[in-house]
Amino acid sequence: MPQKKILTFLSRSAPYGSDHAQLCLDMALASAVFEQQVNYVFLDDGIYQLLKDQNAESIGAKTLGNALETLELYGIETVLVDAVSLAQRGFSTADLLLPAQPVSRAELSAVLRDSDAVFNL
Amino acid sequence: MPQKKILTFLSRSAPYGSDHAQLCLDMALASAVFEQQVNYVFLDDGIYQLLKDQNAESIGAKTLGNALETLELYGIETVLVDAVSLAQRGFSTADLLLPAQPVSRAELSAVLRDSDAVFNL
Amino acid sequence: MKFSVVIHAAPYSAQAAHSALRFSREVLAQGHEIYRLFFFGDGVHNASRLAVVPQDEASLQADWEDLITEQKLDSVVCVTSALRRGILNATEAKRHELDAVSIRDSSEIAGLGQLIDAVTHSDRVVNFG
Amino acid sequence: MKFSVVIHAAPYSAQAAHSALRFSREVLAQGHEIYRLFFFGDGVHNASRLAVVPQDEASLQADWEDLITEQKLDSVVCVTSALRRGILNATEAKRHELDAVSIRDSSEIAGLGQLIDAVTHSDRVVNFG
Amino acid sequence: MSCLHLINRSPVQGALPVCSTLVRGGDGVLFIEDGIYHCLQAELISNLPPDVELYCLREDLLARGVGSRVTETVESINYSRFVELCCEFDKVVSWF
Amino acid sequence: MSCLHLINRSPVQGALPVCSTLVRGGDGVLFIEDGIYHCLQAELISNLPPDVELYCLREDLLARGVGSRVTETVESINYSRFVELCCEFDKVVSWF
Repeated sequence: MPQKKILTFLSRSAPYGSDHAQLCLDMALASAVFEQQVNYVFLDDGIYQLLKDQNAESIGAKTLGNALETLELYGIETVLVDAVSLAQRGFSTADLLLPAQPVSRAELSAVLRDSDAVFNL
Repeated sequence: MPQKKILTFLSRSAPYGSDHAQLCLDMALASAVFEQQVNYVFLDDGIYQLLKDQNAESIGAKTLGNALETLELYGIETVLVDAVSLAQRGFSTADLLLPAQPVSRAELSAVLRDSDAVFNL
Repeated sequence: MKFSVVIHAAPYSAQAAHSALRFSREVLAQGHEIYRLFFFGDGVHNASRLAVVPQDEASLQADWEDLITEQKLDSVVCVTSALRRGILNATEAKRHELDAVSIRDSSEIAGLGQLIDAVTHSDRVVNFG
Repeated sequence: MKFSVVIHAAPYSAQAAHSALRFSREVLAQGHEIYRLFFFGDGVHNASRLAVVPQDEASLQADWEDLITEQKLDSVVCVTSALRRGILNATEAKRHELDAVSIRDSSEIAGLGQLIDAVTHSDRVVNFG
Repeated sequence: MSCLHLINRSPVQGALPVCSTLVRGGDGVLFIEDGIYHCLQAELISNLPPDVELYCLREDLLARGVGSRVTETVESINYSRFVELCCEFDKVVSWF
Repeated sequence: MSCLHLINRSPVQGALPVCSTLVRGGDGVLFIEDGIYHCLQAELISNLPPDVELYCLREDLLARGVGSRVTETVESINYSRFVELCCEFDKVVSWF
């Protein structure tokens, strides 16, 4: 078995409008199941996924906010949110349904540098 | 048979990266075949469709620039290009493969007002 | 009023197809007529009979079929878009020597002329994509 | 070097699938290995056997199949994405009581574990979408 | 003839910058799907002329958890009103 | 570890604004598909650090009729060089 790799997921899409957010989450959860080291980053419109009080029943979809809570359940500890994207959209960490850690672009850049593979959806 | 309608097509996508440009053209040509009055407008990234010297063989596609020449063949006389989109991308009408008429946003707005239906791709 | 609804997006990949279904139901609920549903581009996947969704989710394709059948709607799938995307009826399957039908019975395959006909016969055309 | 290529986009709707094919050919031409092709999301349509293109155009699906067969590549279609999009093999068709097979023989249907396995065994993973 | 403009993409992807230069007094703009994120920040829609009616679809707000965050110049409506608006305006233009 | 960034969307849709804040000296950016339109206007790529190598895919330029319009800071390459670059950089990040 090859060594454990560091996989970083940049989740950059709003929930519901497209299925990118769900697909990105699926990839990350599979990585955790297969015991890779996972960084999950909410970036750009991806930060909309983190807003509280989502309920997608009204649009015939599953509520992504609930599914995101499985990140911790699957042992994914490094959950980051881009501070710039958050501020640009008028939100603060108090608005988020998860205790995602805000990071600067410089910190994110270091995360990318230290990853073995990066997925971007 | 109902009266002839005025249909306006806003072609807003770059060629090749997606099939939106081709789909928009297909709709307009069908409208002409069925004897509707057609306005065809290149807007936003749609102006990239009008650049000369395209040859999509290298990417396994049909050259859209050639297909656009059928607009005239099908009797579509009102072919407009948004002057703002053109200037923003650093092009002038001399760069275009068709004698599309540059129009201002105010003129475009009047075209929309006078249309019975508008398609946007 | 007479509406026609044009669907440009695949189910699940985008929300637009669901919005179109929800909108169409409401149009009919208010007593308006739907002259035609027209599925174009990636929208043709809404007529797939082979798509399978998990048991705890609604099938958008089945919901479309229910609406079309119950309300006797005219539902057309663009032939050019459909063939490229593997959405075939028995006639097209036979013509191309394929042994599978992938479109639901509730929609028919036809050309873009049916879209233009819908535009000329409808008071409102609403696009979802 | 060992590459894996992940394809997120449907053929024709976007150029990305064509870029991925062109890239994969070049990887092999330079003597590198392709550990796995993985088709995800709308990318699963690249494995459709029902898609029909006009006679004067190349079939991207057939081109993928030729490459996979000639070079004996491992080609995997994500099961969750495939079922939702009507891409079925005989096993899945039977399980869901459908009478049609819509996937080409050259690709198999499997879970996301195969993507993670590809990442851990490859020197480079390149995504197209 | 008046026009109801539908915006369904988020602000970073959306067509609102172009759409807002083409709307006219008496037109309406309805934000649906990811388009509703425009309605959380007044500055994103400040380029629209004052005599254009602004709406957003409540189902899409609720799904996204932002029902209480809509800026006051935008009216939140349901699907029933969406259909009524399609009748009140002379045509519907979808910007996707 | 160095990184080759792939940009395949046009400037109005593209991720370059974010990508350009995350690239580091020694990284490369390769523009493909509709991403090549970035390379026609120097100001669109002026935010990238000077020690980042810039490439664009020739096949995609030729298809779009803009082979002679590429700004001089960007090197036009073929698929063969694309694959070589994937080996020279430690990983590839696709921004779509």
